Amino acid sequence: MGKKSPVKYFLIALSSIFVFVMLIMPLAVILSEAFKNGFSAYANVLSDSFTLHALQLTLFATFAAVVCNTVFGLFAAWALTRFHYKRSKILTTIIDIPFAISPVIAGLIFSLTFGRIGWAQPILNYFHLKIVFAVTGIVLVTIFVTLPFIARTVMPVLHARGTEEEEAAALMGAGGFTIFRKITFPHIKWALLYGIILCTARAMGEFGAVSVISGHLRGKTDTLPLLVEILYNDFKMADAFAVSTILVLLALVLLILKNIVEYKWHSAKE
Amino acid sequence: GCKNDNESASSNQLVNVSYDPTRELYKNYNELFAKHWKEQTGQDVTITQSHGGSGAQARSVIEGNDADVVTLALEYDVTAIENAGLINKGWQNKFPHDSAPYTSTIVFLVRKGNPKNIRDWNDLIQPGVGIITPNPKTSGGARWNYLAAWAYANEKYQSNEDQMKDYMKKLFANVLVLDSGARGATTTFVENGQGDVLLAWENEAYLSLKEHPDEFEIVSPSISILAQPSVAVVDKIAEERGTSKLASEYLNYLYSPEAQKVAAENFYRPTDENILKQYADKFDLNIKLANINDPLFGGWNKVHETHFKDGGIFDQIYQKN
Amino acid sequence: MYIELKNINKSFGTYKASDDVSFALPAGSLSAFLGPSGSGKTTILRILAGLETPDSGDIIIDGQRVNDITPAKRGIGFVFQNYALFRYMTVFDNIAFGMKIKKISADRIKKRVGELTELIGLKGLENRYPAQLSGGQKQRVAFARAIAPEPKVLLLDEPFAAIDAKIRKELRQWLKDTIKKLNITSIFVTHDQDEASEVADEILIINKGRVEQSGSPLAVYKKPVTPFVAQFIGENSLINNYDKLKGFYRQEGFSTAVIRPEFISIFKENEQYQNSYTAEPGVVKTVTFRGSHLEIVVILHGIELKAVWPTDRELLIPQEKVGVLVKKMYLIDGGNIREIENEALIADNSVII
Amino acid sequence: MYIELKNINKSFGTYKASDDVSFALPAGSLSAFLGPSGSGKTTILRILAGLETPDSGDIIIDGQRVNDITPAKRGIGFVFQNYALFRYMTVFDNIAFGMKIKKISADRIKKRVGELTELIGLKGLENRYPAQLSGGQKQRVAFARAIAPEPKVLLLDEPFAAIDAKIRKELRQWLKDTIKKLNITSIFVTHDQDEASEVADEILIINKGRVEQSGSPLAVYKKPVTPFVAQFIGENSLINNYDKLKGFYRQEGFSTAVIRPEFISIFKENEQYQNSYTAEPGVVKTVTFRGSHLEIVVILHGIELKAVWPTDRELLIPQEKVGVLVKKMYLIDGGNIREIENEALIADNSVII
Amino acid sequence: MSRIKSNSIIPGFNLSMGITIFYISFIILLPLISIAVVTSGITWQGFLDTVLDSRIMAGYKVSFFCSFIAAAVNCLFGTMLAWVLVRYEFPGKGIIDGLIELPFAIPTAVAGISLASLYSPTGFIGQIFDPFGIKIAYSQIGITIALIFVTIPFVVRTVEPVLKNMDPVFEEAAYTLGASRFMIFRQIILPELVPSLLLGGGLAFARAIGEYGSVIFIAGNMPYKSEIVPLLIMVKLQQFNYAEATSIAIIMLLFSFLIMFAINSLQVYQQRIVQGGTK
Ligand SMILES: Nc1ncnc2c1ncn2[C@@H]1O[C@H](COP(=O)(O)OP(=O)(O)OP(=O)(O)O)[C@@H](O)[C@H]1O
Ligand SMILES: Nc1ncnc2c1ncn2[C@@H]1O[C@H](COP(=O)(O)OP(=O)(O)OP(=O)(O)O)[C@@H](O)[C@H]1O
Ligand SMILES: [Mg+2]
Ligand SMILES: [Mg+2]
Ligand SMILES: O=S(=O)([O-])[O-]
Repeated sequence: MGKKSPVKYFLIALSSIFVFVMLIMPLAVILSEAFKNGFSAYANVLSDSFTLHALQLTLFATFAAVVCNTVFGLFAAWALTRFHYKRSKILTTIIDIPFAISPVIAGLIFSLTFGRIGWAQPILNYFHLKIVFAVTGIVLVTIFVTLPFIARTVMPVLHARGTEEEEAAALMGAGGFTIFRKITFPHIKWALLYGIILCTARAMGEFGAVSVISGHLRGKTDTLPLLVEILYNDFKMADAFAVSTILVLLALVLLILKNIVEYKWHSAKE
Repeated sequence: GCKNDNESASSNQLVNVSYDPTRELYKNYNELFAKHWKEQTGQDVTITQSHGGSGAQARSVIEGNDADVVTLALEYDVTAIENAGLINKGWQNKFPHDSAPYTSTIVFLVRKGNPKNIRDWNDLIQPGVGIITPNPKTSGGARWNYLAAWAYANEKYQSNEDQMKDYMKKLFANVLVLDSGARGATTTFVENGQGDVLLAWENEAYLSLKEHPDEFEIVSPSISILAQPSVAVVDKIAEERGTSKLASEYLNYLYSPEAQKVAAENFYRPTDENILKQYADKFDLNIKLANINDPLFGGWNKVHETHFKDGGIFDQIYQKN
Repeated sequence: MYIELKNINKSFGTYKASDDVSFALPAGSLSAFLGPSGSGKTTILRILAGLETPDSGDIIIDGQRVNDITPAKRGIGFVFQNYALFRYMTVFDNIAFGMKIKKISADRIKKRVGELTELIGLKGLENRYPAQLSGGQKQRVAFARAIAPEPKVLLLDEPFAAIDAKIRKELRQWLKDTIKKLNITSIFVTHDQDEASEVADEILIINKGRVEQSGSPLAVYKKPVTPFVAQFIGENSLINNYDKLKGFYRQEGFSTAVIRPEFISIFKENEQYQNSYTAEPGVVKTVTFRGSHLEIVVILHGIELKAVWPTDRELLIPQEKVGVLVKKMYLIDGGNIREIENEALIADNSVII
Repeated sequence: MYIELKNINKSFGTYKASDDVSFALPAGSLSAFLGPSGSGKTTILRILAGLETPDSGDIIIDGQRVNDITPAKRGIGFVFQNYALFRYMTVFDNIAFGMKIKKISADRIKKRVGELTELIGLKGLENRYPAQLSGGQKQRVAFARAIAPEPKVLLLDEPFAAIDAKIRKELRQWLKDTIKKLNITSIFVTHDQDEASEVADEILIINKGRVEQSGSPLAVYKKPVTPFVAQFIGENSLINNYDKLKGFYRQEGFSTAVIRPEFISIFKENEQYQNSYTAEPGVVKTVTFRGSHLEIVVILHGIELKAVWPTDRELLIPQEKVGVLVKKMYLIDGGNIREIENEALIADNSVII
Repeated sequence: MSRIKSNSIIPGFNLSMGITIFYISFIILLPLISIAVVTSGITWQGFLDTVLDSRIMAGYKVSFFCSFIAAAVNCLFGTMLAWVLVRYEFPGKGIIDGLIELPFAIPTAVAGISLASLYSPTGFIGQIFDPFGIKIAYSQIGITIALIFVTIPFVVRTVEPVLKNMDPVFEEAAYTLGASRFMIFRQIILPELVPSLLLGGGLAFARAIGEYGSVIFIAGNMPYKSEIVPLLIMVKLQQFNYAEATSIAIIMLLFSFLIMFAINSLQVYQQRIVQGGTK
């Protein structure tokens, strides 16, 4: 039915305008600010040891969060879609909480739990553990903030597919790990990758929650977004935006990756 | 050199939790101090800096950020750490000048040529003047802005509180944007072209001027306030980590002539009179400076109670009516 | 008996999906569960396989109670309704899966998969993925996968449901022959009686979670023992005023009669025939071509009755006057069923002899 | 003629889904497109409805060329294979949808929906959502929705495919009666020949995007004009060495013979029968109960032949020796078909007369 | 003890459920308890005074209003974007598609600063509106813009798969009945999208209410006019007033849950229509 029509071009135009105004222009601002002082200034900022350390920490926290949430996401998706469990709705809602919570509060609750005035402090002291205002805390809140992404992208795929293939395999005596690896995983791998990419994007960019819990120790607990803020507050606008471009660049790499993944995912479905 | 057996390896690590924007200042000072410490003890010292909003930084220390020393924007913030039991009482007297090694004051940053002809506080309440200042509730710096204006009003209206409040009301009625932090306000004024005048720390005004020399000028009002960023050793943590001596020396050395010069270079007013005089061309020494401990204010605690607490005078200004 | 279910009960919430189900099937038999949708056929199959746990009752396979034995150990092959082929595995890997789990050597697996692809007629397609197969081919792969680990029992849930009418018929015969050849005790589920009749040695009619009747297809067809079976099996005419028909009288408590098409003889008006005395005059209402025969609806005393007419005889046409002879009928009511003969016919025949 | 397609062609990429399709159907007729999966039945229906645009050819409805007219303006009602009921609308809203679009007054809509729910026997279920209906009920709602705006032509794409075997049979008859009552020119698609035979006045056999043959079900059954139709229709035995059968000789160019079950007569060994001279001795291989009759496979000169046996005669059993008489067959090859009679039988009969 | 056991033959129930519950407890529930712990340090009256304070109330209003508008705008444009991405082929489609998740990856503060500079009266976009007396940055419009930015991905990415998987046969059915494009969209497609719109819009709304970093730079933060709730929480924290801060946080959490709950309920209702009755 639908032949070419003015509606199509109108919608495409409107969408393009929206994307241009809401996404491309802010991106342009970031890039133009970053290169305000010329390319060599830009290069200087990026090669600064603190920048490199922040990049390292960001990548580490992101990696840790993605790994933990992938493992969790797979188990949760398995638990909540492969079995009829009465309280799965409640669990699903709990998994969604981090989406609904203000990042600032997210950081705060970790600080108020594991920090010096937190109720868990005596326990942590006993074991000589330091969680908040250290890399552990950063990793923890990053995990928190990005927790739902993987579970929630994998779950619909598993849900929609039903359990028959797994049952068939289990009937033949296959164990849990074999079933997952041979039967389930091939179905969800693209969804999983997509979830990982979303999780990564968000983990890299998280500012609010990490800010509360980081302590901002230069060269120790500064992530890239935090470094951006410090540079900015230090009247180094161009430097701040230069550091932001690392994140933008990482994001773009991810997004390209995502497009490839999505493409493969959908062609795999055919 | 000689090795001190009492000190563990970690004692050469120092964490200084500071506020925005002292990054350059302490970057320079830390180099200076490291050299000094090496000369003194033969040991290397590693100093880790932390920067953020003054209040948030204080909170982070209270909540578990292990700072050996804090160098914050407000005495009030340090007191909060004291109240949490991490700093011993009487820290204000541990170092000279109320434990404030350098000071600053509040000045006006106006657009080049001062088109609205803003010379003093009174010009700010003229209709059509747009003011940019951060929110005293969320920004330490903004509290100094507010208190400087209060000092001016006190002078002008001879302590008539109603008139003073009226003045403050008019002043804040002219405020266009109440950013949450000092830097946000500066961006709003400098980058986004909002308002005619930015109330700012002198050092921050200079930083802006450095970035945009041809666009702005600094106006010194007739009266302002002596902004004293406080420093203190976080006793409990320093003791735990065995850095008390190092921490003390770190702060103490801030008062040395070399360090005072570094402060001046970074647009902070040295407390050392001699050094300050050397930079007389840089800082307007004619501004009359009120002090937080003047009877008008009666110290930070009282100021907080009267002005900034929920329902205090600042809230009354914004009372909905 | 090889497979025995004893007093199996299973409820989902308040819904009783299996209601005191008991039956026994001999080794090597091929049986069908036949019943309407939602009657609980799949549930019984899944209980047998261990995919559901019964609320009470015993499942006995080869003399052993298997209730607490894991499904994989029960020696059961299961063919799922929608095949549930592993989409990301080739035909070879699908068939080999169960054997790989059993850690059978690669050589032997290869050999057996070879035999099985031969058996299912898919030699050469071992490297295809399920998406590249037609419905019938998928079905056969699912079958091969289920029998590859040499189960003692094979369960098939609506094996033909998702397949073309034409191919379905071919596949039925193939399945029957193959199962017979392999001699595996098998049960399949269907709601198509042609399918059940054609393929199974024995059918179990399931209704509302209960086994209503079991027996050979012909036996069940010829001698339904419950009202449900009488109505459910065959192309029936259901009538209430059966006493209007000559030779039949109203019987106490039986309100409905079930008449099969082959219980009715139709005669052309000018035809010479036996029992013409007993036949009544009726009118053809519709004539429908039904593949290999014609289905005739005749009206007799205002009652519509379905009958058959061969294609090779002179055609009947609508409105044509015909002689109609109802030879027998089932009377049903509540839980009872009674088969009655046309009394006039009995009298008539006895006269002649 | 009411509906005419003239030389319609339609390709998807390089695949020719409609290949020079032409046919004409009279007003008020009920026709069926019958053909294997993928033969292009749906495509023709969609072209008629205006859901696809043909690459070339004319679509004529009621004498008017409608190629450039939108579906709704063509006066066409379409019943989709899986009903395509609007999930978020009640039965009432579904049926009323087309009328609302035509801005018919609320009163009249209400009245008509009332009539239609009455017609489809779903009175009282107007406020249900599609998910709360059974397959058969959904089917009827889809039907009511399509006919609500009073279309002149009704197209139904596999209307019974997704329904239970038992209910399907009831629904067929209902649909046929209802369409006849409404007197709408209708076409439905199926790949089940029983269905086509039972419901349609006329069937069009579709194969590879072409109309192979059209005519009444009985005519097509009795006189196939292409090899495809001869094989596709009926339960056939296909054999190559047909000249082994008594009375048949190899004919130049025809390599395969198609034999229908009813072309074969089977006689019990001890039976007295006409043409016994022409019959040959065979052996029963299998006996399968097929609903109302038995299907017999007999072996004759090593050839397997399917035949039928009524349920009311004495049963045949496997291995039983029987007399087999093949009365005729179709010979096919490439594009040609030829019907040949058993010459021995002709001779035999002529002798008797 | 309630029996947590699975009847399923598929293995791994105990392991996966155990890990899920442990992880959720440790990462989500345990920290969440702190809010209650800290808030318990305040009296009930104090709690009420805090959360019902007129300035805070004004903050709720601003936050909810702007978040709602942002979510609504994103529902509109998100649906449109999803539609365009799914239904049409055009040059630059890949770029649009690729940029959708950008807001996730950019630190919110950077986003806020960039947006403020774009929409301030001297900014590239702001100057277009300034002559008409429309102030975008430093007003509720600015807040809304920032919130739109950070929540763009939610609606697009929840609606997109639904559109992609939607069977065109429904549209064809409506088309054969004479429905216009617009009617098809409104009456056939839209109801199918409602669950995902609710979910995406709800997530966007919940996220928007909590957003801090990107908003404060563009908000103006004028009391009673453009102060958002997270900022007010920061104000409380700045005064080291933890209990009052968590009191407000609790109210926000409650609202978020309410929204989630409402969405879930609506979805259950929708599901019931689609799946027929409660099973
Ligand atoms: N897991 C379950 N939870 C709740 N009810 C169920 C479940 N499985 C089956 N049922 C119900 O039990 C009854 C019997 O279901 P079952 O699947 O055994 O029927 P069936 O005879 O196989 O039907 P069909 O021919 O449609 O496949 C149905 O009413 C069904 O709704
Ligand atoms: N939109 C399309 N794009 C490409 N190929 C198509 C399209 N629609 C149909 N075809 C192809 O055209 C051929 C005929 O399809 P059609 O749907 O008409 O078959 P059918 O006879 O209705 O089959 P079935 O009985 O399976 O419904 C098939 O090979 C199909 O793959
Ligand atoms: Mg079933
Ligand atoms: Mg089709
Ligand atoms: O850094 S401030 O607290 O002064 O904004």
